[in-house]
Amino acid sequence: MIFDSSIVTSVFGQFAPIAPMIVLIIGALVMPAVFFATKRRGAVTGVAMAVILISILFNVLMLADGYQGEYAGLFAYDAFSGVMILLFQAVIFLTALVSVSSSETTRMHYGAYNSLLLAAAVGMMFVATASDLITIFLGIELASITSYVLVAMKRSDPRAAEAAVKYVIIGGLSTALTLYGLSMLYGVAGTTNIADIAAALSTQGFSWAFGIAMITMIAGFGFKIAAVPFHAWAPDVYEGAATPVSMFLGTGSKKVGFVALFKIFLVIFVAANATASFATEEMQYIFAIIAAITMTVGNVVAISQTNIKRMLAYSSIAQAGYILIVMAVMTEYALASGMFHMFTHVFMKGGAFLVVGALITVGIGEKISDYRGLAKRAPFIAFAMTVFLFALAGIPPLAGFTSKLFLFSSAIYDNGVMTQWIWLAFIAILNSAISLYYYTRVVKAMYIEKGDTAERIRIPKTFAAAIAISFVFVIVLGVFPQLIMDFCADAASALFG
Amino acid sequence: MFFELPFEIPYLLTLLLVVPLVGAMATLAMGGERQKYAKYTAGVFSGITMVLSMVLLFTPDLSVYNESHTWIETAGLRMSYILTVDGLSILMVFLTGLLVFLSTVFSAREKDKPHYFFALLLAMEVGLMGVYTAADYFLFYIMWEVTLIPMYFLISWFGGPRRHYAAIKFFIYTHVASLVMLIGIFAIVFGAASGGVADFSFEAVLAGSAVFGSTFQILVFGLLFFGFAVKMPIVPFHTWLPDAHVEAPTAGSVLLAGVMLKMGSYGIIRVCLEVLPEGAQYWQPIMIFIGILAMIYGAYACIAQKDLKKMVAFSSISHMGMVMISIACLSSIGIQFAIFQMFAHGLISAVLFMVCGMAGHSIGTREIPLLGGIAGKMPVFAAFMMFGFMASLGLPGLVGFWAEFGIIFSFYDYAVSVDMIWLIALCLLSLLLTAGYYLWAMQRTLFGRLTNKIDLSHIHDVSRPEAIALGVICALIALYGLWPDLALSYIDGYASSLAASLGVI
Amino acid sequence: MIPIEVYLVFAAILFAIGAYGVVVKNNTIVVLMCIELMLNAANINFIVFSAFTTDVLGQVFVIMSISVAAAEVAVGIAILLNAYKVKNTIEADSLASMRW
Amino acid sequence: MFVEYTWLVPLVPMLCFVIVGAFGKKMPEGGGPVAIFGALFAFVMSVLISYEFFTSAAYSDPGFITAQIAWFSIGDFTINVGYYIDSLSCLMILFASFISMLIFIYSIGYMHGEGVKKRRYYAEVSLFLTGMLGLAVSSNFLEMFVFWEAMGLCSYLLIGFWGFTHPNGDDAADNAASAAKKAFLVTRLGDVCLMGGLFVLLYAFGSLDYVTVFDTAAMAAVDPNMIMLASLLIFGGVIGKSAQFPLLDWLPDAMAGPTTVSALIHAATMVKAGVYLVARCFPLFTQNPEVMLFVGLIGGITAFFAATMALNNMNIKKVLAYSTLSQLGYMFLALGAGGYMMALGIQSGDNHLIAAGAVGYTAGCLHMVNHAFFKALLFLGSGSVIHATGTEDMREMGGLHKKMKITSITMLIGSLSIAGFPLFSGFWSKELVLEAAMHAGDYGVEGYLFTIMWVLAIVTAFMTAFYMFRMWFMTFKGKPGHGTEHSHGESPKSMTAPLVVLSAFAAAIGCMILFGFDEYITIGINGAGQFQVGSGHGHGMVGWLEDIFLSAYTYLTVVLVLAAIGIAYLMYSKKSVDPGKINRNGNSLLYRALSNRWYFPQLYNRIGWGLGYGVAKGVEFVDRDVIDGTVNALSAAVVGGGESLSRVQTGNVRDYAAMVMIGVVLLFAVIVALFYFMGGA
Repeated sequence: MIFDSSIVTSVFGQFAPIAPMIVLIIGALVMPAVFFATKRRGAVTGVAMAVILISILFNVLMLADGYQGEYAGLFAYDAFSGVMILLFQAVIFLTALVSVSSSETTRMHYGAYNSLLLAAAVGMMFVATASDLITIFLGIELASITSYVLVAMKRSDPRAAEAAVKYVIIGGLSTALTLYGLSMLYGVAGTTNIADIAAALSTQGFSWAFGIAMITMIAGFGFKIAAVPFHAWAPDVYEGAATPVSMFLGTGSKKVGFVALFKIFLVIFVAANATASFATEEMQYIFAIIAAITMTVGNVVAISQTNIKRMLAYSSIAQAGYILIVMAVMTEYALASGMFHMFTHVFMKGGAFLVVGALITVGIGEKISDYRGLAKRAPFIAFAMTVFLFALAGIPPLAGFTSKLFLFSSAIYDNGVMTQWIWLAFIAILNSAISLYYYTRVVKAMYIEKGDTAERIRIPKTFAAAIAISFVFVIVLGVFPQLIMDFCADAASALFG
Repeated sequence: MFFELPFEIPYLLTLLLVVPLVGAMATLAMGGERQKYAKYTAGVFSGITMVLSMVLLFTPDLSVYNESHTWIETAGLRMSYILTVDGLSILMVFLTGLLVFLSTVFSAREKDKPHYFFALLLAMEVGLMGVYTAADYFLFYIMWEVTLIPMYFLISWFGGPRRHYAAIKFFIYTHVASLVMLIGIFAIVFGAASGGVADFSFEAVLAGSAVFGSTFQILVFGLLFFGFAVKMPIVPFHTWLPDAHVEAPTAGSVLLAGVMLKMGSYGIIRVCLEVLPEGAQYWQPIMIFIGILAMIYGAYACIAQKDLKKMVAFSSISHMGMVMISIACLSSIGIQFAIFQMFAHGLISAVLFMVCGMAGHSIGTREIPLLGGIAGKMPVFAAFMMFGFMASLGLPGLVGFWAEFGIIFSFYDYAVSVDMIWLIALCLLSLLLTAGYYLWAMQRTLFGRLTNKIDLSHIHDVSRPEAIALGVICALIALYGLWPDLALSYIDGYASSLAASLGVI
Repeated sequence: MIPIEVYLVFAAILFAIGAYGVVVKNNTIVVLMCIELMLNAANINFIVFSAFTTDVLGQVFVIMSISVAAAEVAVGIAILLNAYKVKNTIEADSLASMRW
Repeated sequence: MFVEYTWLVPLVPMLCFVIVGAFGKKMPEGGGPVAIFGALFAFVMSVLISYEFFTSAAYSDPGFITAQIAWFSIGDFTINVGYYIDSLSCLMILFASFISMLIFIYSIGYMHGEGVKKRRYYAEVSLFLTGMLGLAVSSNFLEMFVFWEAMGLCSYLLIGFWGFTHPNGDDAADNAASAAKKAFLVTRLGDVCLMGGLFVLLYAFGSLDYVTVFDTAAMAAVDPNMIMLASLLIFGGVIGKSAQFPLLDWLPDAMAGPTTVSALIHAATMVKAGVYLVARCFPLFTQNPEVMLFVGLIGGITAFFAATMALNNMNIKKVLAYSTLSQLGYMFLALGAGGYMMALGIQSGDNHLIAAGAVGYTAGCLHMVNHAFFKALLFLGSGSVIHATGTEDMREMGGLHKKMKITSITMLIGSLSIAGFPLFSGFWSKELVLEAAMHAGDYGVEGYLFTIMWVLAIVTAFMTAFYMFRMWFMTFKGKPGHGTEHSHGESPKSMTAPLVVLSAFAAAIGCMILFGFDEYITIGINGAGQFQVGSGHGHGMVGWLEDIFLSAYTYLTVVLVLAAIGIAYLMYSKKSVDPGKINRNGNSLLYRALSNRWYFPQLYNRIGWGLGYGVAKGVEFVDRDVIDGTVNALSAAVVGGGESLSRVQTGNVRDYAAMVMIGVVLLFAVIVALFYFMGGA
């Protein structure tokens, strides 16, 4: 068959499960050297692209071949990790592609910048493959710490400095929360291997210690997810950081939190449900409540935003709320559709950020009012932006609609039986109705309102390419969701065992 | 069938979607210097579509055009690409093809960004055709939403002074409704799912609908009904309509009133009645009530209007209320004439809105108090306007009358069965009111002393393209009025079978 | 010997103190220190548990988290320095230009 | 061989409508000749059809010829389209087409100055004629209703003919426009009632064909209350169309149209349709005596009221309009009285009574025909006068007799006829009407009401004679008003010729009854137990002469009529009696009530305005401020909520941290609560 993972295994031997990360790590290490040697950002970007593509290649081979393997009891590669790795790779690819021509990214430290990007990606992928609390923690921290620096690395913008401070403080706080939770979990289960933890809990049942562990971890991961009330940093950081970085955070590091949630809680709860050692319904309710609050706050507050980056930040908070439905419903179908929504979200939200970044690069402001008459000045960009925003709002036949349809329907139905979460689906659907309002405001500014100038805009090629890619995916995934959805289904079943 | 085509066109229904889509793109390409060709491109493509839709009318067995391909099959879901045409949809398809073409002809004089304008019209057509031919809830919903966006842009680009407000209102309001409808669709699809597979196709849902309990039916009927009622629109969920109409460009209003509103009643018949008969039984009195409310409320609102177009908009609310009660009778006659009224009102409202549009752009105002004695200045315009108004107030011999006659008769049937014959008086009252506001409007605009409130020097009578478009529709109105069977014969079978499935004849 | 609860409560108190500091302190350096405090509270938990369950992994975890904390603080200080360079203040209250 | 082509009768004028409408511009006289040809063709066709029918076997049994094809189907009910020929419809198409033809010819002269508008005029009158003829030959109610409404439309168009750019200025135009609207709306009010009647019939009989509905067995099978309801609703339609009390207000206003149109509406078409419908529905109505009682009462009251209003009106056309109303009242009185007796007869199986009822029917139909002729004559005459003097106010006329002999004499004949001067047409029919009303008084419980009606009718006869001659004297005798000075003599031939022809008929048509004409316009129950129009055995000349001249009441009316003419002569020709003395120069309460039409218009306006515009204003308010207000309020609430929620985002990192910690605490509280309530673990 075409997809044969034996290449990977033959090259990497026992390290095969983490092969995609290894490639990136190597890239991260050589990056500063390359920049030092060539002093050309293009070269760096080229190398980065090459590395990322190789890693994508490996991952695709393994994923399509259905490869499974584990390393040292710390990492285990399965369909789930494969899909999530693919997602992170997509994010890093787009980010690295556009960073080179963005006017906001650093000039002098470009090599470092790139290696930090790759390192952050590696951290995320660690979380995706981790089978042990330690690796999860390390992965998250790797991703977080690097992204603190990435945020700070914007040239000559006081807002970036401020954003970085906020980010690092709240990040550290949530790290502490996470670590505390992990420690309690360790104490409860007496081991750090997730599978063993699940097994242990499913025998000994619920305990308050576990409750504390869960809450603190929810808070910790909630920071990454930007779930209300742990979201407050997100708008400021997204606004302050360089737009490619904002996109990286909004589409990538947000997902890390979900991966961790799935990895730890889903596994535990499923095991617990299997042995009926304790009822997980209460936990599910907690997640349902958080989800409802998150999506509502995100959407409602987004309405009053005038800065488009902040608006997108709030909208991605809302999206996080949608995805949290998975944790509430906790069915295989829900997980699959949740992962699918993460994927489409990468391209919708990513695309929107890309457009913003491109326009900032050519000197158009971040205010929605700055977008007046854009349709005349850059028809393609305006149209792409419209598609991304409508996709986020869930207008058919775009990707956002299809994934939302899967996701919301999962809250209504689980093979043949109505679930008890219909009310959640109601809230979610009404929310996406509200969201249409502020997305439309941008579209209106671009198409309806008259701009003060009409001269054409030429955006950098890499931006154009990245936008085009996301555009294609948004359309294609909307019409042919199966391309990804099947993988997601496998992944879900892999996680559910 | 009065005349049968000897041949079949393969993939006809797909063509009905593809041709306008291609047309939209081609027209969009007609920017810049090529702008003057935009209308011809649009005309050609919409013309082809119309011809294709007319082919259906002369096809003895519509089932030969059914198309069915599995589309998405994953994680326990199956969406398919299924297109069908039956007695319910055939007239709507024809109407869509006809009105899009004619509104293209009508707006041939469009100067401002014509390529966008016509491209939007064609894009609309894609969605409308899709809604009326789709036989899969996924496809149906997609098409349902697809119609929104072109209309939003039509209003907010080519609309009147308050177009932003109107466009957003239309967009959000109807979108909320569609989302509520979506929940209902989820409910029926998943409720009907069997073997862990939720099949979105109409027939699968219909087959699975046997298991629905009555509480389920009543609740879900409510959801779906709200979704469709907003589109129809039914009092009190109608307020987006007058604003949208007043601001929309003429062609937009024509499609909005002529075809888009029908999506609501179409959905009620297609989804609510076919799938949820018990729910329909339960909701019957409520539907009757709001139907009558809409009829009379709409008619009264018309009397109070100052803007000609707004009056017409309210009149369509009143007429759709008629469709409502007719559907609510749940009888063979009721459904038959509900569909017929959808068709009839589609034709008539097209004339009315075209006339209002002309009043807007060739006289310069639609404000009734500013007009008067126009008939002397613009005899042809006056003739068309009078024809439209007469048709709309149900003058016998024109298509509107038969629809109203059948509807009220079916309602009389219902009224007798619940023995409240006096209810019929309300319908007759609304007929009287209808005549009242139309005649009063004509007296104040066409007749009486020639107005001196506006500058009449520049006004010109109907232009050729406008005359052609109007003439064709008026001819059809008269034709179907003299020979209603031309349309009724399509509906008959469907209506009686549906009524049978509802358990009432 | 001392029961495990004592250690846990101690760690919890430490954690609470840290959290309190994070919320009330205006000087962001101090805030970073408070965060360290919280992290160490967690570390204590780990050690205690591993000691009581004679499982070595907990201590491994502590090693890891200490190094991570170090890195985090390093980065944090750098960022604060940067902030001081750009806005010449590191007071939380005055670093509030972006809001709403 | 002609009857099969009955459908040509309405179709040809229809074609004329299309042709004139399309190409009238290029035709001489705006297509007038085409319209005339249409009417002529219709008339010839009618003559042939009638001849064939009366000579056919079908005339004696079953008394009608009908043929139908399926039109379309409402559910299981099939609606047919076809023709139905019996003596009644023959009668209608004959005089309708004939008189319309004369009116069209007259129009050539009268409308000569109208220029491009003539096309519209001739097209619309052709359509009008189509409506009437089609109505007369229709084979079922729905088909009839179509033509019925078509006439409503035409009346609207023609009354509003001068609805814009009026020769007499803007006020006249506004006036015409509102009159047209009023006419259509008021008749529409009747029409929706009629429509309701059709629903009842269709539901009860499963068909609307005359043959099915009027079948005695079928009617017997249906719940009589339903039949009563249907009959009353149908008569509601008639009240609207024939402007009977209380919907009599639109007809006088309708004078705003050209005089020829008034002639058409009053003599040949429109208002006659109502009479035709009652006559047509006789079998149905006679199922309940109450219905017929109602018809009779409405007729009698209308006759009286309308006549009073005509007494002091100064507008020549208005006088004629009121006279039409009151004459129509006579017809309905006759039909009602006859039907009442017939209904009682059917109930009690008393053939005598049925025969007596038939007289009423005959009276009604005969009066309809007579009225058609003399009213056409009078209107055309008044038209000729207006044409000459350029005014409608009789005070500005006078002494026209010398200037326009033909007009004056023909109108004199008309007036004599309508006044019921002995041996003129009106005399015979009016006597029959009175006789029928008087007879009806002797039967049944409510019979005495008919006696009252009879008294009213006699008084009406007196008033009729008075106001008709008041009109004639004021116009043609006395000293010339200044309208007369400016008048340019006699009207052209195309106008006077029809007058002459009509005057001949107006004088003579009535006596046809003495020569067995009544046989064709009587109704009875034939051997098969079915109702049958015509082919009854007529009274014969002797019978009628005895009937009329041996009753004292005849002489009473004759005396009254002569007295009335005398008074009118003294007042308005010889001027020896001053009407001003009686009405205190127009200040007496009665006078003002009369000139204000007993305040009917004001009443209607108040009601209509209140129920229409008043409610509408309320609805508008609810719509904009309540319903739409709610919608906007909702969206405003969401937006405002966003605004206020975003204030939580203070920008201070300490607050963020606080939010995090509070979140943790809250989560803890929530989970505790959840476990407490749901009793988990």
